[in-house]
Amino acid sequence: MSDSNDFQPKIIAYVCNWCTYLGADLAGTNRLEYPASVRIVRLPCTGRIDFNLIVKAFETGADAVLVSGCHPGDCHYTAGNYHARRRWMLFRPLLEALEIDTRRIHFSWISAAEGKKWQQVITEIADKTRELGPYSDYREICQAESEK
Amino acid sequence: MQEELRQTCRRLLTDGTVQVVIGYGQAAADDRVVPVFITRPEDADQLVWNDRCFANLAKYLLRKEVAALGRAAICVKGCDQRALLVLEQESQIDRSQLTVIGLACDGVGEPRQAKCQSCDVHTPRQADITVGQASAGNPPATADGRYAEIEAFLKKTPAERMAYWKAELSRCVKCYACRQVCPMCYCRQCIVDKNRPVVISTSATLKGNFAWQITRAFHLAGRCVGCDECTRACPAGIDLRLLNLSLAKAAEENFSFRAGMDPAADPIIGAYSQQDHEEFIR
Amino acid sequence: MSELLSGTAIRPWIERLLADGKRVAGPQRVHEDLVQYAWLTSADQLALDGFVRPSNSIKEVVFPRHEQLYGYQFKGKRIELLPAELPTKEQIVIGARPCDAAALPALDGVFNWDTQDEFYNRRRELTTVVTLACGAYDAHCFCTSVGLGPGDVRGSDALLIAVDDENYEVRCLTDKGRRLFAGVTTESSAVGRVMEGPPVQFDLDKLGAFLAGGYDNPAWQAAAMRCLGCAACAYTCPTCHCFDIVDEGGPSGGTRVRNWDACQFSMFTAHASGHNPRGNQGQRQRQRIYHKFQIYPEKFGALLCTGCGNCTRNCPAGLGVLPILKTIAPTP
Amino acid sequence: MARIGVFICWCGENIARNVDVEQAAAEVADLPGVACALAYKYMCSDPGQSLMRRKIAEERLTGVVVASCSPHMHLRTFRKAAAMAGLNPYLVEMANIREHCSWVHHDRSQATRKAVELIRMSVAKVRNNHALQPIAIPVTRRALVIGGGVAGIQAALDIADAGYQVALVEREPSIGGKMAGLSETFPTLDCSQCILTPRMVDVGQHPNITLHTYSEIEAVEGYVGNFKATIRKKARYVDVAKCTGCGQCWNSCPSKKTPSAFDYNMGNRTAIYVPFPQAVPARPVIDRNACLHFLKGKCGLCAKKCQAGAIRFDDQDQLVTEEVGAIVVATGFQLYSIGKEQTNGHTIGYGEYGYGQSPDVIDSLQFERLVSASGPTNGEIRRPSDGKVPKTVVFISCVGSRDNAKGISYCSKICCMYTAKHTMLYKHKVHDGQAHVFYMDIRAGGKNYDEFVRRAIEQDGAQYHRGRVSKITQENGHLIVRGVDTLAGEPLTIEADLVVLAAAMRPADHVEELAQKLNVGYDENGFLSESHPKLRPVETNAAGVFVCGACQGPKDIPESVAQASAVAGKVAIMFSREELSREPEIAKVNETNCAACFACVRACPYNAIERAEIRDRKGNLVKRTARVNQGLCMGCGTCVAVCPSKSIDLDGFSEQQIYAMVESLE
Repeated sequence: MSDSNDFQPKIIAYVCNWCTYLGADLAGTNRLEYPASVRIVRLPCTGRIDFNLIVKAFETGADAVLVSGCHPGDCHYTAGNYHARRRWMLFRPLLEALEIDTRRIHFSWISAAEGKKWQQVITEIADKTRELGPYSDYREICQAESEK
Repeated sequence: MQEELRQTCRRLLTDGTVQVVIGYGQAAADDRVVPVFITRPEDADQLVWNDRCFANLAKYLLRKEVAALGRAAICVKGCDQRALLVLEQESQIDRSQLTVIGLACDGVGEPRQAKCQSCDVHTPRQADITVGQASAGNPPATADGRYAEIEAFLKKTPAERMAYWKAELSRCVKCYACRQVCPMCYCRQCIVDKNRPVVISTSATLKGNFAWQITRAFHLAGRCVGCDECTRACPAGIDLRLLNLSLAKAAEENFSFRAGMDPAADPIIGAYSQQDHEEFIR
Repeated sequence: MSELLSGTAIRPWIERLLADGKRVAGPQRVHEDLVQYAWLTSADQLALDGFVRPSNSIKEVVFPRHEQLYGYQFKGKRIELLPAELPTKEQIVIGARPCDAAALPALDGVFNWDTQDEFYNRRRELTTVVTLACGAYDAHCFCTSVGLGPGDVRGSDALLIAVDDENYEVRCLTDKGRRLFAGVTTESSAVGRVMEGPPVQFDLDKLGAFLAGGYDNPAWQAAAMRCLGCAACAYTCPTCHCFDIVDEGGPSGGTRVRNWDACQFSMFTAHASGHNPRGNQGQRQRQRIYHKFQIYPEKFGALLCTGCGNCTRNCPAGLGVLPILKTIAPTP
Repeated sequence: MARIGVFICWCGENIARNVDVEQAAAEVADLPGVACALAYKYMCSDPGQSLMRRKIAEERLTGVVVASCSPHMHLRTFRKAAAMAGLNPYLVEMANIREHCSWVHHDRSQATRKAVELIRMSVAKVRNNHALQPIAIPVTRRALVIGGGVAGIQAALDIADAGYQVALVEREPSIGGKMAGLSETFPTLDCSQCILTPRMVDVGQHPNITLHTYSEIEAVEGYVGNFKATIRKKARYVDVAKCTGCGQCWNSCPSKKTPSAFDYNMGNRTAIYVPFPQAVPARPVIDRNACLHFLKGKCGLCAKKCQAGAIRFDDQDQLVTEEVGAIVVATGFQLYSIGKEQTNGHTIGYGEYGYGQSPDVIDSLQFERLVSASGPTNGEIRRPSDGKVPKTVVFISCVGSRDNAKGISYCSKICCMYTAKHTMLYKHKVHDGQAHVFYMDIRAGGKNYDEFVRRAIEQDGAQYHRGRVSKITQENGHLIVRGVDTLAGEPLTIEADLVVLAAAMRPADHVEELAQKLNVGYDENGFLSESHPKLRPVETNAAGVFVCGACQGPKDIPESVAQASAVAGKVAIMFSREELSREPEIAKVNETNCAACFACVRACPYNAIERAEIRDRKGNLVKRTARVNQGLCMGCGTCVAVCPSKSIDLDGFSEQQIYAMVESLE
């Protein structure tokens, strides 16, 4: 990990089943290569994605988290992404107050047709996170215990 | 004003309007003012009103031991009343079964508590009975100064902020006083008490404390009325108000919404607008 | 003749202890109006006067709020246990209050009556407690009502008594204490004087009588009405010692830990079935008082309360042992 | 103890090229709960599936992970295969190691490592899966169609012809809707009534259709398959069962001066009336506000004339209920009311065109009546003010449409076509007349549509001017139309005898109230929202409620009819079984823990969560709780995210499952 060039950031992507998951499928069908360190967790809808999942991702050692779903107006369930968007509008200021690194939390709308965008977004997140380095602040938080 | 309060409550108990008055009384053992539950007219003289009446008594409406006392009247300051409105919107209280005694308030604490500095509800709104008159009156609602502390805090460097929260939250022992005093924390089983799955570590480690305080604060998004009881109750002196302010500020800036202010305003969580901004989303 | 610890010697002495790799805890001013016991990283952090007592207790030194008991890992079809390391660092508490120190002998009983708790015992062995006799008390203090006082030495390895604004008389009480102060003190003729404690505020005999027949007394619910069911009392109490054991980890393994727990939580006694034998706050407050003043004394022959008053001091509703006992067992 | 079988697919070389499948199998074989892990060339092939079935039996598997392609490709396949082997299909999960791994990561060691982690996540998930059973909901095989215009008629007839009962509700005294008042229809110029009225008669006579005219929806309860609609049948003062429709009553009625709504106030009718001669049912109603019996307490001539004794002055509104399994909304449209303040407050406009001030400025539906053979002028084009045949007629399109400033941003879609039609009909009747059209753009997409517009211009000589009209004034019995021809770049003034305004199309009055009763969404213009614009164009988010025709958005007759038939197809599919079978991966409330804050009720996009009460045997309220209606929940999980205590959870994507997945990544 000390050699920053070798650093493969761990990225956890919470994606909706109907748009972004299919967008990632399309990236596969089109053989669009991107960093292998992303792990997709498939959920029905961005509306299902709770902020606790973001916290849990960092607790399990994620260096960056992506939440991605259908573009506004395209939600398979009509409005789940709108609900999600509103929650993130409120969640981000809280994270800023707590100095949880919002540069490591990404939101995107990626449709089933946007395999290319999926590739770009993941590549950019990986690049940016590599620049930021491992999320050592949160790892310290997670490892801090009462001393022996 | 205290005498007026006592008379009012005596009358409510005598004529059977209510079976219990939830109010403030003088502690027997020390100089503190504590919640009291007056059930007999002759005990109405135990009620006090002064600037040490910190507690937001709204929480007691949700406790089954208090509910068992029967139909209630509750003494509220302006800030506490906002909690009643949210509780009503969230179906937790039946306002028609409750007598609300609004206590005009110039602020509590010596020096005044932080929340009192930007108070615009000195006279409680939507009270059934209002006792006293606030010398300050209700100034026009403006956001000026309401979020001064969080704005100042956000001016610190990221490293300073991280260091601050690490130090503060390392003292949290997870006594859950913040949760137990909060009128908005009424879940029958708090998420932190659930173990399938363990969403939040129950350990009072930094990891568990961050997860807990993020959760507690965010569950109050668009709901916290800023009574600051969590901050007052924290035995570790953690300024939880800062977190609540960050969310209240976001709610007001994005949605012109302040919890518990406008009975006609729809709650902002569990709702959306197609126009919600999304410059942070790619 | 007495041993004297001069004000100017305290800081260098603590710095030396820290430099030797010892863990030193003592009262620290966290905020303007908040003093807590905490691990010191520098001698400057120590606060010895200007307050009545810290808002927490020293029990965390021997019974941390969170402790790993052992790790486990799923290896194929087997489960591998990974024992936790026992603590090794010597630790010193400086400036403990007598009501904190006196809690340690009480805890010793609990952690040793059936199994010997190796984590607790190891920490206890490693700990030297230097108590500072109280220079002030407040309305919440009631040590004298439970048989203690501002200069009590129970649980202490050494007692400091202020001689003047700067200097302390040191009374070493145990070998640990003597070892700690060897070469640190000077001989002096100055003698510290322990102040008088607060007046006695409730009657233990009356309390005993009440407890004997008062289990179903409605006074419990009346007293507990304002209790909100948090653990501010228990977690800042020097003697409360309940804990919960939980597994933390994922599908591949994790850690079994013990965390503080408290009888005022409604979940504390909730059964999986949904039944709760202590279904209301009155029953929970009653439990706390019975435990401290009847159940524990019957088993261990001493009270499980040192009169520190932290429960009331930290209670958001101003409840705690003293307000309850003043109601049910007032002094004549 | 879980016994999970992991089946890793080579997908030929598709996966095996970049993922070392054998190594992956060896690594995951050791995961807790995994009973067997093996790799196979093509898991989706018959031998692959039978391998899985055999292993389920041999190894007594309690769960299966297939690591292969996207679940969108083959999850159904593998779940079906597991079911054949006796394993509940919802105990099968997939790890997508093709689209999300081997196809996008070319470093073999990295891809293999990722594949192992993806499988580990799926194993962690499936260990927490539960066996689920499809949800069965009984269906009342009877449909309610709201609105008796051409869309409602088509939907009702198609559903009825499929063999199911239909209740058709129309608020006017007759079905027929807007189409019944049209003259001829584009692009074929066939007579509107000639094609519509036989369909109306079919409705009236169809054994499977119950007709409720002069009726409105009062309330709707229930959910998909099980609705109960309360219908207010307004008092007609005529006993429909006794009435023979002979016409004696309306022919003898002395009150003859009420403007006819059917003719858009271009003609008059009697107080007891049928809106138009071909009305279905051909039974009159009495207009209380015009009837001398009601106004003055005398007259009663109709009652005297009626040999059937069908006049009932004491008639009252009646409430009837219809129990139905599906509801079709076909409430149609109305025109933008020009020059008046609009119902949504901010849309106001076009006062400068003098509509409502000059009788010779009319809207397009009025013009339809003017050219209709059954209209007030019997089809002769005579202008309302003086009955003269207009020699110059100006048609203005986009009156209201495509003008944000006037409150409507959308294109009303049909105006270009009917305006072209109007110019043709005019020219066919007034050979020496000249039609002028002011337009913004000509939108004539559709079979034979552009040809139709060309015909209006080229054969029938309509003059098209690209530009807007700024003002219309009256001078010497003429209308002075001032506009601009932007193609010529010049202002243009036309002295006209008649002006026809192609007013924008808006949803019918009170459709929002109806939508709220039905829990159907609508947009800012009041058009009802379909569930998905492409894939579920006639469904709504209220399961079992469908939309067709102009209530969903501006559309012409062919589109409305096509949509209506599509709805009928959807309803027939629903009614083809006695029970609806729904996916069981839906939300579930822990009613003991629910704090009844009802945030989920607010958030649910499908109104699938209701406020419920738990009562003891004596009927005392124990507690309140949210409760999921299994007939409505679509499984999005938005409720889970807003529930602070997670007292609501989503089967198939439960908290336990998702956290196990994330934690497996530690």
